[in-house]
Amino acid sequence: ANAAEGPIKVGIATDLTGPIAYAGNADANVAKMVIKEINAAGGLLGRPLELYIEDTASNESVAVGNVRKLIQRDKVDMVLGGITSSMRNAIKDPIVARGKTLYIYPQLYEGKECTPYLFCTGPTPAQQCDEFIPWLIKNGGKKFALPSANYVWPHTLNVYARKVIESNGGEVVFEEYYPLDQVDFSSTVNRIISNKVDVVFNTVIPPGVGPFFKQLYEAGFLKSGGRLACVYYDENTLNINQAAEIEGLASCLDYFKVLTKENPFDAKIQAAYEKDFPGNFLFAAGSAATGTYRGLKLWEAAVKEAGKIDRESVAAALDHAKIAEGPGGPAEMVPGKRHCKMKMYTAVAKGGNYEIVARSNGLVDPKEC
Amino acid sequence: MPEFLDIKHLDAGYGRSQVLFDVSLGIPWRGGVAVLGRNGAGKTTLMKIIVGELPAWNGEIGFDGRDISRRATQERVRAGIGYVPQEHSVFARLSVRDNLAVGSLASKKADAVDHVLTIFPKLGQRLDQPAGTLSGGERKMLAIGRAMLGDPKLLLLDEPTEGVWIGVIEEITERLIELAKEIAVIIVEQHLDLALRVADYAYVLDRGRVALQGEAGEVRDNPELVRYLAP
Amino acid sequence: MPLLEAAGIKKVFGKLTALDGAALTVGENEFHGLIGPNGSGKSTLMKCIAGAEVPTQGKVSFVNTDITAFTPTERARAGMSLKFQITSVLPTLTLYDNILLALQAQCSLLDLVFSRTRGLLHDQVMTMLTQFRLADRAFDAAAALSHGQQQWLEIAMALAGKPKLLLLDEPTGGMSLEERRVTGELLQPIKQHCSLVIVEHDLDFIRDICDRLTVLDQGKVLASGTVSEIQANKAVQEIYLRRA
Amino acid sequence: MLKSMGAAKQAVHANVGSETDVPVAKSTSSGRKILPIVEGVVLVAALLAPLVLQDYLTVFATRVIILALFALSFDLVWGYAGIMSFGQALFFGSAGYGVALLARDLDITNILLVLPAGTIIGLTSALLLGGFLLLGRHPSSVIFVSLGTLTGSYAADRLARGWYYLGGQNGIPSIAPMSLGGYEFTEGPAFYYLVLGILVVVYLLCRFLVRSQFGLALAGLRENEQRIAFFGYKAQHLKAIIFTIGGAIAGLAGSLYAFHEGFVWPNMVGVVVSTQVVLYVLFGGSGTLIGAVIGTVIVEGVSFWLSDNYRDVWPIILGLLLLLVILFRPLGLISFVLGERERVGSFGAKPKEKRNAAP
Amino acid sequence: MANAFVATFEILSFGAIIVLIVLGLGIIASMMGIFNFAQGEFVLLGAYITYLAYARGLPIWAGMVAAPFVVGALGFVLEALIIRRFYAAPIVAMLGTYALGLIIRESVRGLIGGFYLTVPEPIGGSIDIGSVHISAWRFTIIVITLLVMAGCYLLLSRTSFGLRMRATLENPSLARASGISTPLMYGATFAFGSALAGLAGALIVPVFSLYADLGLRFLIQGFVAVMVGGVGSFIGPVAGAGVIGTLSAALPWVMAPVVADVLVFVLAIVFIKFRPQGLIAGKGV
Ligand SMILES: Nc1ncnc2c1ncn2[C@@H]1O[C@H](COP(=O)(O)OP(=O)(O)OP(=O)(O)O)[C@@H](O)[C@H]1O
Ligand SMILES: Nc1ncnc2c1ncn2[C@@H]1O[C@H](COP(=O)(O)OP(=O)(O)OP(=O)(O)O)[C@@H](O)[C@H]1O
Ligand SMILES: [Mg+2]
Ligand SMILES: [Mg+2]
Repeated sequence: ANAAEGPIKVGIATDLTGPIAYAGNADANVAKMVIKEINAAGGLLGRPLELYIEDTASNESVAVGNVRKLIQRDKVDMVLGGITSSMRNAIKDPIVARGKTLYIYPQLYEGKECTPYLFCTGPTPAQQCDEFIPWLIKNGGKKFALPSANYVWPHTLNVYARKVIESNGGEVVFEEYYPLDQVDFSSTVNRIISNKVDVVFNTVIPPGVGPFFKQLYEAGFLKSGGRLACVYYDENTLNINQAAEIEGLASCLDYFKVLTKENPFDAKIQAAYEKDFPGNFLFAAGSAATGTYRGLKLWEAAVKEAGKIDRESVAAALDHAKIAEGPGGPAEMVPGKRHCKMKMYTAVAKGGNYEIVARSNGLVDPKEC
Repeated sequence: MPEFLDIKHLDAGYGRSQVLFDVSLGIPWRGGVAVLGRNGAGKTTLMKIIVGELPAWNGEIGFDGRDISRRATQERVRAGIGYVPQEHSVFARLSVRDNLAVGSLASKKADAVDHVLTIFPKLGQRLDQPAGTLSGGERKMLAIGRAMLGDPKLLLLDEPTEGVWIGVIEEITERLIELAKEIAVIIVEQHLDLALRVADYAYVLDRGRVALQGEAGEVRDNPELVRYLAP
Repeated sequence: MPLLEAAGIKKVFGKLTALDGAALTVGENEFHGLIGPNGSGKSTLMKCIAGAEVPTQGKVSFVNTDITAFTPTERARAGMSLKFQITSVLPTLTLYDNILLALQAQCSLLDLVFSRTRGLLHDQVMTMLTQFRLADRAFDAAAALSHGQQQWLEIAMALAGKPKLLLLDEPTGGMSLEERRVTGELLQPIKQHCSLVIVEHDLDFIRDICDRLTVLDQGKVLASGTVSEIQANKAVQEIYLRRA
Repeated sequence: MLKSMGAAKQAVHANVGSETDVPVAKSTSSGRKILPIVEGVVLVAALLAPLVLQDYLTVFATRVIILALFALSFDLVWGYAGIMSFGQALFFGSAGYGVALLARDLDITNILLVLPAGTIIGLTSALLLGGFLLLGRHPSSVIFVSLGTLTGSYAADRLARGWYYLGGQNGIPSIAPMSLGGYEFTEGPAFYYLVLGILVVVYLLCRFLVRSQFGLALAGLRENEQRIAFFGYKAQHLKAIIFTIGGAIAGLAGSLYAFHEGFVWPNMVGVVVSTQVVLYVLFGGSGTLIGAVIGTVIVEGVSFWLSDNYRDVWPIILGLLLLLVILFRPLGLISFVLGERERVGSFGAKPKEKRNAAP
Repeated sequence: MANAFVATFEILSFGAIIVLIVLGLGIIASMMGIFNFAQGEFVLLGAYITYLAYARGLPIWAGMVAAPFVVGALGFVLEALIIRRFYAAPIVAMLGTYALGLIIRESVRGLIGGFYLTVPEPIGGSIDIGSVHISAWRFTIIVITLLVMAGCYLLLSRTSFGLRMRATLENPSLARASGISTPLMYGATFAFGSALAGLAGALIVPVFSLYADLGLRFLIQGFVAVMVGGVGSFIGPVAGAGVIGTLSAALPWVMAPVVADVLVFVLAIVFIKFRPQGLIAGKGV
């Protein structure tokens, strides 16, 4: 149904309101920035890009309605968005199966999404664990605890993490799940302390994670040499606790802001973003901002290669699209897998900032589908 | 000198249905006044208007020389009006003790509660019981006691003896006769005898209008009276 | 065999023994008055009979069945009907609907769903309303009635279900002498099919309509008998002289 | 509890007392009826909608109609029987999950099987929960029932999130479309008219029910449960029955919703949707069936429009609007055109007879 | 032994937090018959005010002291403008306060950008007793909760304020007819309940950090606590909160937390089913 002439329409569906609005707004900002950049360079296939942004409001039923607006009213050529897995599940069918449109999902997630025409540009468990966990064992110890929020991402991630821990000679002391809004962790902290756990590989999410780290700190976990690890921790989440309470926390992501010091391209996009959007919504990996950037640029590359904008051709090109520069480095799609190879970094919190302590040798394989 | 309570040309009602039509009455500084009438005549409505629970549509209400028709209920009460409603006349979930305490919030006399308990000894045995579980008669006693505690200058009683045992009615009557020597008392009552013993003057309402008025004795002997009280 | 027999009823509220072995026997088509000072336990006894209170001890039988363990609904279905001392009409419903609600209570579910009895009951509703001089307000909300008018409506509702036993707790509260007389007249005709227990403080009223009386004092039966027996009873005369 | 009963009673008095505030359209028993006119207007508008709406709006309208059906189920239970079901989503959502599982695991999508199945799931879960909450020796208070149902819905939400078979947090995506023989009901006008047809039928059934003598019994229940027990009504059974009917309708709506949206997720059984349906009904005006429908359409329509036009602040604006309506129209939008008397209605015999009979 | 001590302390401290949060909710529910769905947002506002003080460089305790007064004042105004219209209809009140809460919550979300923000505690660190560490701030919270509870109890039971309040809320027209100024009492009660929520928010924000859904998190738990304790008195909800709070902190020590979470609610509902009047039947203070 795409008009051959006129602008190419890019749809963004993300959480502009609701509990994770800080992430959704950052994603929308990134999209605005990238589209502006492409348009400034003359657009795509000689046509300008037009951006359509809709709110998914952390409410799946609102989201589906708004996504339909994108597809049926605005007739966008591609949709990028969704942050939580449940949101992706809610909107993927209206986009891909019923809407016959291309869908890019930008967030780090638990993997296993193998729907045709759905491309994932954020890190997968393999990318976040394969190199990170051996580092943790070396720099923390062998005894792991896996306290987790009770939903799909931690469950699936933990299956993978446990495998990596055990194959590297580590040991999982306990793996335990909590309601998403649990805020008192006294029994967990007690088990961690009394079992002399070395590494707390945390997948508890806000609002629980703040009180959890605080209780751990107050119980002397860090003082006695324990290591916190949390793979979604980025610059946004640093503020949940006081710096001392998470000193030494290790995270593994595709981008950290400190990279701007060493990586000119990162410095460039970070500066461009901060100039356009000086507010509170940070350009950070945990909120899918990097995945959004990467997704849009990979799609741009694919459209250029295809020379057409219909779904089949773009999907065929996107299947093996590459970009030489992106947040944290180059990225490329793994052919046939609809997932993305990228560089991964391990960083440690020191006095309220991150320091990069390790990095992958090249692009890490997502090992999906 | 104006009357103590001076009501002139009062119209009132609920929603759009008018219940009182051009009612005027004057209450002296001391003494009892009875308001009589059959069911639905508008007696309770009149009481509610005097105390301010229901706004008047038209007319004036003068009390103690001032127009109070725009004052809030609690201000009227603080200015000296005591009220015993016909229904819901006690704080059901509060204990008897607390009900009396509410009554004496404004009172200056220290032994006022004891005084009420000597009039209604039955209440003394029920002090800690929630007032909502009192028997019908006990509830009335409590309501009267509570209103008396506020040292009113004008006491409005809406059927104070409904459901009260004859022995106690006698007691109440005597107290009211005494009280009426000191303050003004308006009594709505179906016990004609009682009402007219307490009252020196009586008004009879019929469908919201004053149909008869006069000295207590005159009204009692008026052959019309029966007609106005029959359903 | 009496219609209603309540025996040895004891009801304890915390420290207070409101009923202490009270008994009440009512025969078929008998009008029975229940009198006594305030707080003597009359309302409590009525509630124990109708099922609004569960007696601490004692037994209630009705039409030869032991109904002590029955719920209020079951008692109503067995043919009992109660008017509470504190009026409790259904305020937002019209007078008509209040009565209809009482009348249709024992219709089957299907009758109700398909409104099979609506037409049949219409005349009865209007007759009741006319009898109780409420017909002109039939389509007003019950909340708009004065206290006395609500008493009338309550009596009408209690009568509506054609009970075998009608329990009236101070039905004439707030009524004038004349109004009481009319109430008495309205109650007379039901004697053919119904027994009545009535709590009243107005002795004249009681004397006019009741066959037998029971006098309660401090939770116990002081005396029980025909009206003239009671009037002659020394103990009863004494409590009438006694104050509160 | 006592307090809440008392308060409800006061509410009634207050309403009666404040009739002057509602000068609009106070219809007496002999006056013209407003309600049928409103119903007619809404029906005509609904029939014409797909002809004037763009495609995607027809799809949106379909969803709104399904939600209106759901709102109807809550209105029946709360507006007519006075049972505060703060967990109505439980029945809506379990039916949705039920049919999603049928479609996913057994490949059953035949409309003649899935809709009855959803209805029965709603009915059964309402029967179980209602049985626990409403039956028993003590009649249960409004607040107890509301918190009980809320907790039920909350617990179900937790269960759905935690249970892998149900897809956990992610729910069950990509449900196959509903079918009839070879025909597939995909979103669009056909689905719209199917749903509208179902709504009209259910609406008429409900209307029949609440205006029957059974409806009068429900009104009695709402006013004073204890009182009508003394008439000989099996009050708790009545409550359980209407609660179950409500559950069945919610189940029907839930199964339509699942197929229309193509996925189910934990919120659908949880507190969010439960609260939403209460809002629809109060906004439109509880105790009138059409109020529930109007409320749903307006709340959904307005939030759809707001989220389009005031992207960042629309929840705040929506909150303000809700507050204003609740403040100034506590009986809902319908009270702009409908008087108190007509809302409560009258259950007597035919109006004609009435007028003859009343002197 | 040390373990048992820590366990007891931690469980009690969470119980104290819940009590603190439920105090205001309970007072408004018991005394005014209104289940205030915006109560969580009053807690949030208390937390937000504390955060503001901190962000402006003021001492944190200054924010904590200001919070109850500011939130109380806001409560007073809201009562006069909005809540006052709801007394007659408790269910409408639920929805009205829900909308109010939505507005406050979303506005705060806009102001803080949807983030989780840390606020340090005025008394930080831990108290070390041998090998055992207990949180100094949680200990402070327990102490303050006890003081506030005692204060409220005295206010309600020993002064005529409590009596007037209970009389007003029980039967407003009769209260007016007894000379009590009911509008003032309503305003004062609601303000008092809001102020307590503000205080709770101020005290708990260092523990849980500031985020828009901070108050919402405790709302349903709070309602259930009020029901378990029994509506109609001051003590009832407090007792209920104690039970629910300690139970939900204690159960995860002995079973899977996910099960414990649902179990608390199921137990509560079953309890209320068989004891509808609650732990402490509503009479007295
Ligand atoms: N639920 C209750 N809790 C405690 N005491 C109660 C309860 N219900 C009744 N009582 C007490 O039991 C006694 C008997 O009450 P009951 O209502 O039966 O009296 P009664 O004979 O009907 O009096 P009246 O003529 O005044 O209506 C009273 O003293 C009353 O205070
Ligand atoms: N809340 C109300 N709304 C509408 N009409 C009402 C209301 N309350 C009373 N009325 C009507 O006003 C009229 C007067 O009622 P009122 O209560 O003053 O009568 P009353 O003289 O006190 O009667 P009673 O002796 O029965 O107590 C009655 O016709 C009644 O139906
Ligand atoms: Mg009256
Ligand atoms: Mg009695």
